[in-house]
Amino acid sequence: MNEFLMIMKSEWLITAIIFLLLLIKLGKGMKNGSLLLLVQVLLLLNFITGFFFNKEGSLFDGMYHTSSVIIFQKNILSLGVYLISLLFADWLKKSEHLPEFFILLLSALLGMFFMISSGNLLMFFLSLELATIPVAAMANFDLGKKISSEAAMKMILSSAFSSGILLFGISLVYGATGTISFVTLPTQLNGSTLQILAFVFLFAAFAFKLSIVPFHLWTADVYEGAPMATTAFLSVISKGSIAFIFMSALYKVFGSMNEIWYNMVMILSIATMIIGNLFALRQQNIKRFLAFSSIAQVGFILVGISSSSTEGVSSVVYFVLIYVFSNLAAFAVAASISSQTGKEKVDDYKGLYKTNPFLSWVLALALFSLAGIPPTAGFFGKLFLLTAGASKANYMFITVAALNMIVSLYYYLRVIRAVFMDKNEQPIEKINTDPATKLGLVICGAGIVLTGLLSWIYDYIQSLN
Amino acid sequence: MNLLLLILVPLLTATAILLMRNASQVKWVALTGATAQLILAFVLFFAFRKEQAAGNPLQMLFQQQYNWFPSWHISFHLGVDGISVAMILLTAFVVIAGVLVSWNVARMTKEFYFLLILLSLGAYGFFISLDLFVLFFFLEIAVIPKYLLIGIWGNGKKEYSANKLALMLMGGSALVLVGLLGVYFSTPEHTFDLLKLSDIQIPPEVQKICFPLLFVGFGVFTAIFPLHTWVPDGHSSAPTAGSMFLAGISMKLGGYGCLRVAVFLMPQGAKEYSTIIIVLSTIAILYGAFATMMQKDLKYMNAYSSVSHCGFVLLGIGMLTKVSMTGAVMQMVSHGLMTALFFAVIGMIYERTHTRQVNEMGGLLKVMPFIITILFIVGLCSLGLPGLSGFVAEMTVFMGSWQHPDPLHRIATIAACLSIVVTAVYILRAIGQTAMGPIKAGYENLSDATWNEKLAAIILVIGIVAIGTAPFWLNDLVSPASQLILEKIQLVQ
Amino acid sequence: MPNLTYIALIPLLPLAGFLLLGIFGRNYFKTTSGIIGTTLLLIATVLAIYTAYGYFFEYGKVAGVYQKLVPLHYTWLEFSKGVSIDMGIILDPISVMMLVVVTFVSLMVHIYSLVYMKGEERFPTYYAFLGLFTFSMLGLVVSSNIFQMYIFWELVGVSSFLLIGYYYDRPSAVAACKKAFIVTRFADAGFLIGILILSFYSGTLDFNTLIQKLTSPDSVELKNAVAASFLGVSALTWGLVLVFIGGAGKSAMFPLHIWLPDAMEGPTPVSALIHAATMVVAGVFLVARLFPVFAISAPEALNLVGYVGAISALIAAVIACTQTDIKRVLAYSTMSQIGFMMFALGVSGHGGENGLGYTASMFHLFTHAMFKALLFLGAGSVIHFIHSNEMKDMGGLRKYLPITHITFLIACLAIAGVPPFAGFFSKEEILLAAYQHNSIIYYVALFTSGLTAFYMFRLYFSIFWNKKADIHGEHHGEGGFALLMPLILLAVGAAAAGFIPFGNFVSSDGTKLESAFHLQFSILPVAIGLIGIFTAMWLYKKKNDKPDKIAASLSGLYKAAYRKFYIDELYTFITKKILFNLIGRPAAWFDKNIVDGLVNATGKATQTISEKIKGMQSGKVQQYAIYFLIGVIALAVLFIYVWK
Amino acid sequence: MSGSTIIFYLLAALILVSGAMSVTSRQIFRAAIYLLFSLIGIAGMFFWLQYEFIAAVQIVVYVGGIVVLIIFSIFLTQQAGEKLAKQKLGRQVFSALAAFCGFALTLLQVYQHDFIKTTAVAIEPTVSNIGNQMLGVNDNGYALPFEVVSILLLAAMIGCIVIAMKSKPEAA
Amino acid sequence: MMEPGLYHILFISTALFFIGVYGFFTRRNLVTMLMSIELVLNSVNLNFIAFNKYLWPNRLDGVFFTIFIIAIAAAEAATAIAIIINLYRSHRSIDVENAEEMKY
Repeated sequence: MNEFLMIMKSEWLITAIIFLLLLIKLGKGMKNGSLLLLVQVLLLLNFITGFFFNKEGSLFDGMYHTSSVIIFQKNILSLGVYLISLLFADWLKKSEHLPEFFILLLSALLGMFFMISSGNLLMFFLSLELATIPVAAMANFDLGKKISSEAAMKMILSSAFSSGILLFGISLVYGATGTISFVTLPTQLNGSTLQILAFVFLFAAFAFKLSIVPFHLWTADVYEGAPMATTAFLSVISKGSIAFIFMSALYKVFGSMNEIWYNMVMILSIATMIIGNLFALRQQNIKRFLAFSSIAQVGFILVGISSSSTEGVSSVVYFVLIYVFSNLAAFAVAASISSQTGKEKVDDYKGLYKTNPFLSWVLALALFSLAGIPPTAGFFGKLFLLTAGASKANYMFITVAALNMIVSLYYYLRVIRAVFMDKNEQPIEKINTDPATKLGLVICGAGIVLTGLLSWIYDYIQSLN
Repeated sequence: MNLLLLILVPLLTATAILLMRNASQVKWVALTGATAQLILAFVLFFAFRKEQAAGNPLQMLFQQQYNWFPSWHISFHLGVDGISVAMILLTAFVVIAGVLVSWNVARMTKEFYFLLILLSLGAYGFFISLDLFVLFFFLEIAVIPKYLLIGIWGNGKKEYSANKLALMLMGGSALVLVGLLGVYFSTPEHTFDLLKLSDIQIPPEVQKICFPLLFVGFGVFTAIFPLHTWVPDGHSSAPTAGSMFLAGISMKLGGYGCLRVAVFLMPQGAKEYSTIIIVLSTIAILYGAFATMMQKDLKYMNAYSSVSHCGFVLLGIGMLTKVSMTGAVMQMVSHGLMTALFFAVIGMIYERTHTRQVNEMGGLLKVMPFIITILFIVGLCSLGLPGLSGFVAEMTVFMGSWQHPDPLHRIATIAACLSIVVTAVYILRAIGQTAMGPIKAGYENLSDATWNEKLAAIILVIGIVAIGTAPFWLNDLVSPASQLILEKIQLVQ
Repeated sequence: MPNLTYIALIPLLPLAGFLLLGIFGRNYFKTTSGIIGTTLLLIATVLAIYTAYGYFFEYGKVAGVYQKLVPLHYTWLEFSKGVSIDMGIILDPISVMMLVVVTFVSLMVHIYSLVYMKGEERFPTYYAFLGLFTFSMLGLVVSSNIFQMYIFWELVGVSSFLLIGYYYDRPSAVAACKKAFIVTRFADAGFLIGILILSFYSGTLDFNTLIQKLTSPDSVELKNAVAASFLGVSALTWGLVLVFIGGAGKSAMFPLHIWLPDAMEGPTPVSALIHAATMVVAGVFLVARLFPVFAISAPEALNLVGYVGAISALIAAVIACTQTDIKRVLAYSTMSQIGFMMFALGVSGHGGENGLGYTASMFHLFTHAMFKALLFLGAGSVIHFIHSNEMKDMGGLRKYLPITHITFLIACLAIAGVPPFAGFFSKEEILLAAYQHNSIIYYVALFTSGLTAFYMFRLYFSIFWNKKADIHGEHHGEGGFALLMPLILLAVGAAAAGFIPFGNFVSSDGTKLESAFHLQFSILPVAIGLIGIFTAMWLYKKKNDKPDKIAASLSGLYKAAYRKFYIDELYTFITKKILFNLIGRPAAWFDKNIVDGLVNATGKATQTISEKIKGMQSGKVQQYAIYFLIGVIALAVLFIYVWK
Repeated sequence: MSGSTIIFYLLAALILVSGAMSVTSRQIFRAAIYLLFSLIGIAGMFFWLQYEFIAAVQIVVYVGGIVVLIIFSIFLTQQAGEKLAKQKLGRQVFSALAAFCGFALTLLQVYQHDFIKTTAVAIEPTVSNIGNQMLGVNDNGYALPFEVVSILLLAAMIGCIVIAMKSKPEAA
Repeated sequence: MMEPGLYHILFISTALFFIGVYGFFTRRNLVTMLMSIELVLNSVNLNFIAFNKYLWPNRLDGVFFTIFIIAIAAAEAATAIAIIINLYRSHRSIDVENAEEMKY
């Protein structure tokens, strides 16, 4: 029994928090402020505990397994959730359904934990749904807003559709191999065309969740409509977890079909980077802008994934870690501004530096990191992804990726330009950021700078493999 | 001599600047930092000479190596040879001059100086790193400060220029990146270490792909034709110190990279592509010169002339002889100092006349003798007057280039020689119209340089004259290094 | 050989003057700068004369041959082994002679300027520039290395530029200084390429080694240099021709002479120093320096030198006859005289009696420095008095300016070749050399020397005789001692320098050249000279309309000559139409529209594509699903059927 | 042709026809009813395959739960008798084409594939077998997915409550 | 007519799957789209059971998958309907073509 507790420690903790919140909700409830503080403390504790008493192993006949990499991945996700609780404090405090929000969010997180720990297709599917359905509900949390429910609708319908595709694929896999376990599956894969077809179905479902072109179309709309905290969760935590499981599924389960999926990943990666960038170029809404930019980022993650090496794993994990800091910071700044002024357009940001230097610097740091400019960590993240991807000596692929960095730089600079250079008669007034948000931004800023420069972080990740 | 100091000093300066409360504190901190840089650079210079005199046979001196991302075989490996020392000296000169010239920046002073110092940090790091990854890291660090400097403190169509600059430079560095990755994976042990790589023969087929990537990538920084178009716009929109840094330091990153990374690591590729390099650089030299002739804006003029002058750098590198490569490095140093000074002077003039159009000026010698004297000096340096640095560098390039007897090299050299005439035409035109002739109405009461401007100009002039009158020290510094590069090239047959 | 390092002081003293006055002059030596400069130069002059004495009479000669001594020499910039730019001092007859000439004339000009330039606002600057020029010129003449010479060559050019543009607020001066610089620069590019060629084949930049390698018949270097050819001409010849182009530029040889007349925009003493006595003979000096190579290894190049010299001499003389600005007349006369020196070299051989032309050329250089400086200073004195350069404003000045008048007359006689003035002796030798070697050149030269006498005396009579000038307002007298002393000293030189036994000291191979005086030969030139003088006297001594009539009758030629044979227009055409309009403008246009346009177009195209494909993101969730399915099908088909 | 075969084809026809009707009918209630028939057909198919437990679950959850839910939601959102809006013809054709291509491709692959069979002893899908496994934690135990699903259902419930609960009479 | 077997069932399920997909593509009413999804999920169920029955009867993987799919379908449907109702409140319409405020 002790083993159950230890190996599934992270899941237990999350479950415990969920139930605690549920109790509070069912009881007389608490004021939003103190409840939020409680949640923040709990999440921080959760994050910190993630580094201790870890035990590797597998349970339930291999349905659940964990390893040091997986534990670290979970820690990244915990960190992200903790940061979300800090960064979006302003919006959260105003929310009527704060406990529900966190219950859903943590359920989704739990789903992600199970997902990256899953050892068979059933567990994978279930936890994927657990990680999706609550988020769809969370997307609707701006209850009065039309676009919020539109976003939720788009998300739930298209993810249901993608689930259908996924399931059909799984059923074909099951039929062709007779197993759904990740351990035995690889031995049964022989590259027959039906298996390829089934694989494509599965791949498409992953691609849908990761917003890979052409399965990405829901992303921008959902990001734009959903409340900022949900969007941030979706774009960072959700993406990260999917990337992890996607990678390990490709490597471990479909390792024998490497040649096929390498090409698939390459084509889609190029398409994703290009399309993501081209759309990001013309966005005015900051959330939509970040959505497309995150699509382009996924293209880069794919470059790393394509390497199918331990370097690939570490660089993807590393990149996601950096991405957590950078993207959350960007969203948080946008959220602070949006929740106090309602402004979400890039043009509204003109002259922001005059009135809000702190927010501007954090935003700039985050965007530079997303663009891969040193000394921010994004530079290292992107570079390692490319380096991992380059190990196949596919120059064309790497060149396209590298050139896409320029396009992406262009639109990141567009925001930078608005913030720092453009003149504005009526800039956004001084924003009063919540202390928690400030703390979160500082953590993100430090993370953005230090994750790269302190090389032991990467080495630690690498050593986990 | 601990090379880390070269990174730490700017870093500390930058941090200190962020902590300062008001503009004047910021300025003085920046000046102190810049002075410290200059002192450090000189200490390094003398320490290096001492080692050299003692007969230290190592290619790279003062090496230091720290672990950094060991899983990628990346290490923070520092070291200098003569070329780096020369570039570091150049950087230190330009930085202090840039700091002095910007004394009057009123808007967002703290940020301005912070970015300036950050830029210098990137440059130093670039010049001392012996690990390609670290080198690339510093190369990119230097891009964004430029963007912000132009975009925030610039004038004219600054946003456009800043964007263009950042994108083109990033484009260049993207190519560099791909090239570096190719190099990285071409060797069995996967290393970014420059010295290790130079011991290993990089396979010819890799060189064939990676050399052009690296050379063009770095070439963008140093305005290789036809990827030079960021230069005119970028320089002309930048604030004075920005232009100085841009032309004085940033463009040198490219030349240094071409030499240190592309040619040094891939001699075979260099040989294969030398013809193209020569053709392109010759075009750049002449074309830049002729384009300069038609400019009416002083900054555009200097920017285009930079294209032409940097063509000499690439020509020198492309010729692949010891002398020509030495000349290329000298040209980098010389052009760095000279063009920084030129921009400084243009800035001073602009601050007073509020125009940069040559035909709107005239007879300024009367009211600002000091500034115009400097303008004369720098103009003469630009057109290659002996006794000033430009001459030495250009002549070394010519001498080196002439060593190939085949027609292409000959023609290229002759064409390059002829460019000195065109240079004379445009420089004299500029000087004639701005400084000489009857004074234009409204300019009678303009003031001459202030102490900081004078100091800045004098520092750079000292550099220019020192190289011009005593080139041997620079030559002694650079030539052994280029000899080593040449030996690598000669190994390839 | 005694310790001769002190010779370095000769150029360095003026340099010190330049630095001192250039940096501090404006603030600290506003009035005393002239004295400082002059004093420094005086010391240099004394040193130069001392050196000359020592060289010619004490240690220079070994076994009857003047040696090339290199008392000072250090490596300045080493390119590769053997090829390096050295800074050194070479002592041989011509350099020692030039040391004396340059310091002496320069000293005269310094002294003269004390009065002439007094009260100028930029007085210290003026002296600083003079110092710079003197330094550069001295450095040039003592260069032991061809690249060193090139360096000082350029410095000379720039100091000339600075001095011509001294009156920077006059647009004409600005134009003139630019023109001078650019034209000579163009020639210098040739010089530079020539240096590259020579150094490539000889493997050295050192004059002595270079000459030795390229003249000894069995040297590999020479064989290579002759064997390599381009357009049917050997590389060596090309090299020398290119070097000569450099010399021709500085020495204002046709067709690179156009800058010289305009250069008269500078202060008159400057014209005396630079554009008469010293800088403009640098080309001659350069050819003389490389003379053995020219004469022994590339006679074609030397022939070219001869013809260019002769043509220049003739054309300049013709033009000089028509000019009305006295300084311009003198400028053309300078050009013409340098043409003499040049073709004298061109008709010379190397060694022994053959080297007569060489000696003659150097001799003429020497004497010309005296009388031409004198002429300019005299002209300056006149201009100083009358405040005009135009002949029509002058006349009958002999009463007002007696000493100027006398000295000017001496100079005119000297240049006209009237015995026993200096010019007679040197010109005589030149004509003799030409007569012996090339009859075409000889007759051209003969005719030209007649013209010389004519236009000089046209000048003389127009200034000092003719009508009475309209003198009004306040005119100070002839100036003080400082103004007159140089005139007198130079007059003495112009009168007596001819008696120096020049062949004893300067010859092509260092041995003594017995220059026999051929009385019967000199009759013809002197006679022609006298005819010229008397024609001028007839036409210009009294005010009359004969000159105009003659001009009218020769209208075509006269006009062409007056307009300097339209060479200026040709140059304008080349620069404006070809350089600017045909190359510069298209280059700039190309850059702006094509190269930059492409870069911008890339950006635009990206934007356009981005706009075009926006329909993909239609906002309709069903459409998204359709794309989804299509993606799946496409991938499946691709990987099942196409990309196996 | 045995009776079981006939039943099979009847069931197949029921599933496909009512499925097709349910996606094309312009009467939303009818569509829901067709859906119901189709689902019942599938339950019948499970019966036919002798997976009675699954068939039961199918009927209970789908027929008793989901379809009812759908009908309720139709009540909430639809005016009675209103015909459904028609999709654009282009979209219809295009969708049909895409769906058909997918169908053809899948079917082709499925028919080309030689499915292998296990030779091991079959486990009867009895209620007790299923129940034991469902709550087992060791070999072939499905306790963990069970827990996951329960959390999912809990979360979905909370989500639904928050979203669908009419908190304030907010006008849209 | 042949004896019905695995391939027959697979035909039915595949056909049902794409019928559902077609419905999802063409139905404008959100509830009917949801219904199409149910068809899709059911076709998958059929697949699983068929495979389990005909090919891999040694384990009950297919059966369990089906059970869980049913459960998931319920949760998904519930959430979707909640969202649709919410959307209906704000839009006064559940026509999918009207819910396209966010695009490009």
